[in-house]
Amino acid sequence: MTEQERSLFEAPPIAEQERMVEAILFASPEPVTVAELERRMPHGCDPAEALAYLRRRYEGRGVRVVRVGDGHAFRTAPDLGHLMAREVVETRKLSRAAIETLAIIAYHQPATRAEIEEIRGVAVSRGTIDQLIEMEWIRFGRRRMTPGRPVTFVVTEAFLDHFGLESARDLPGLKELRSAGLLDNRPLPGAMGRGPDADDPDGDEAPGQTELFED
Amino acid sequence: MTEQERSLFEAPPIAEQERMVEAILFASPEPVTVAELERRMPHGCDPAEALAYLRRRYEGRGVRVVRVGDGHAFRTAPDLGHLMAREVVETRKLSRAAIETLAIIAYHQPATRAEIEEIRGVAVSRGTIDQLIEMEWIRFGRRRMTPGRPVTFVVTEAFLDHFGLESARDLPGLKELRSAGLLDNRPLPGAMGRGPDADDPDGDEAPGQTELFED
Amino acid sequence: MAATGADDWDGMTPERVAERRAAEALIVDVDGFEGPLDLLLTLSRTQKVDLRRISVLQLAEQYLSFVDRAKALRIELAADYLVMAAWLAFLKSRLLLPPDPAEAGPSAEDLAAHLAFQLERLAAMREAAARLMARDQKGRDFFARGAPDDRGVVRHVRWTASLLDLMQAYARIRTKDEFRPFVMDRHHVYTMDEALDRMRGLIGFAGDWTDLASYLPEGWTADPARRRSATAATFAATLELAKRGLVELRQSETFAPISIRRKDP
Repeated sequence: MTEQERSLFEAPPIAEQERMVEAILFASPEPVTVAELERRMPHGCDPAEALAYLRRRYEGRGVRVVRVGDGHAFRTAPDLGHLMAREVVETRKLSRAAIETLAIIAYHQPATRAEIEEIRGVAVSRGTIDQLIEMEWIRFGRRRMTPGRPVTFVVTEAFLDHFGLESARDLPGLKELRSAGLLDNRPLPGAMGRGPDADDPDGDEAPGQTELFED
Repeated sequence: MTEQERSLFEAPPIAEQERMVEAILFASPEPVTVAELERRMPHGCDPAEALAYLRRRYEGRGVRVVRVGDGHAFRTAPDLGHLMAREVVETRKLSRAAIETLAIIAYHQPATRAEIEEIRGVAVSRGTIDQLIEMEWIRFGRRRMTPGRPVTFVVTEAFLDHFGLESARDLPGLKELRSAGLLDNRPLPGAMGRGPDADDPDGDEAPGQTELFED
Repeated sequence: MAATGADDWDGMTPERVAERRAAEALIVDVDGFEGPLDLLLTLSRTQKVDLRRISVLQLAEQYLSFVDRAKALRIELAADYLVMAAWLAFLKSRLLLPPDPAEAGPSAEDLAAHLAFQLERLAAMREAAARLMARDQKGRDFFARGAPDDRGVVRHVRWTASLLDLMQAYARIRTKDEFRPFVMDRHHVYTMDEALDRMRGLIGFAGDWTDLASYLPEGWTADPARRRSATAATFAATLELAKRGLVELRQSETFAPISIRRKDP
């Protein structure tokens, strides 16, 4: 075996092995056993030793290397647990009724309950509105100055944040939805757009190519 | 105020703050902003400074502190990626059109569909934009204040995170492209300009959604 | 295959065969091109010069001969390829002819420079895209924290929805909406029957030529939508009356005001 060949089969320095263990433990969703480390690391490595170095390095730090069953994992230091007490949220999809109600409010705000019902064609349950208000995605707007002075609903900052919008006006119009394939491409009898920009025939993006030929 | 009371209101030493930041960042798979750190840490802490220490401490280690948009996160060192092969989730294959569209949005953002088409010389297919939105790599930006008020697209923080970028300004070769004029929106000579200069950031006045219901 | 010899080539000469094969080789690639600009960019590579100093004239010729060959092979080229060909033919002729001082608009050189710019920009974006994809990527080259840290966590159910959900929901409702029975907005519509009734009452007085517009009912002239509706209905009613031989119509030229008068029996 030549010098060069030997070096190809030589294990990396222990400091490098320590880095490897560090990265693997960090990225792994489960605690990792020494055997598993050995399988993953280059031939000739000594994961148990690297692990010992790593464990010592993290002593007293904000996170530590701990043994969990047969495996090893990073865990935050117990004395800092109070900082981790964050609200972890289990996300579940909103119901169809809630999404539709929300969409109508976003596109037509301020919208009254009667308007929402007119557009959806069914009654809006009280729970749906309550849920959206509780989520802080909608709030009460001004009362409509029509008989009965109904309350209106508008979307909130939190709503815009969640959907990555700067304003509700940035929601794509019907025409854009259609061109993105999100809306069936059927002819509209007496189409009512949702605003002047939605159905403005000039609002259509001229495909780049045709522009070459204008002069 | 007694000695004990005062110490209760004093910020912990910076080394302790560093541990706190370390624990919080370690535990979070998503980037954490300085504002969020400040909310979680005791009154009087200086998370930005603690973060700077932490960042230095991890230089050259198996995991590093990286900046992603407004947030900070631990990420494994890229040179160790090969050890992590097991964790790799097959990312969906992007088409050439999707990759180019993504690059154009990243480098020209905010970019309208028409601009993307002008640069590529072909229409952007329906699914391409959808796919990029679904992957959460692009989102809607402000509408362009030009005729038709087209929607614009910008890249997201998840995009920056995925490609290990601190901000869109760190895109490779951005400066060179800009100084070579290759990011200019140069209209065909003699044609009507549709430049970003027509953009009036504050003239953002609201046609749109609200009007349908007013009478 | 080789044993059957050249006879199988439908009596074509070997030159024709080679020519056709060469052309086909190029055409096979048509599908691979993403539009005319992409094709032009590929053709420009044969010039092996900086895109800024490219010969647009030469490029135009290459493109046109490519399109000609495609046509000779009866390959259907998408319309935008043909539109580009027409534009390049125009540009080529302008580049070859001495400039006409009387002609307004951008010079042929400006147009050529713009095309060169577009190609350079496309090439630059391609390269940028390649550099972007060559970067270390999360989940492939570097990784986020793998294990969720559950300690001290307060679990909450958060209801959520994506932007796509929202847009699709809206699209769904609007689509349904569009298929509701269509109800006319009567408030702003003046019907022909209404117009006929009104005209019948008034026509008796119109012994002389009178502008049709003066027959519009009160309250229907200010609002443009109402005015349009009333004008259309009144005009239709007038035609009906003319058909019945009750009135005569006159218009001095296209778009001039229309006048009517009673037709005496």
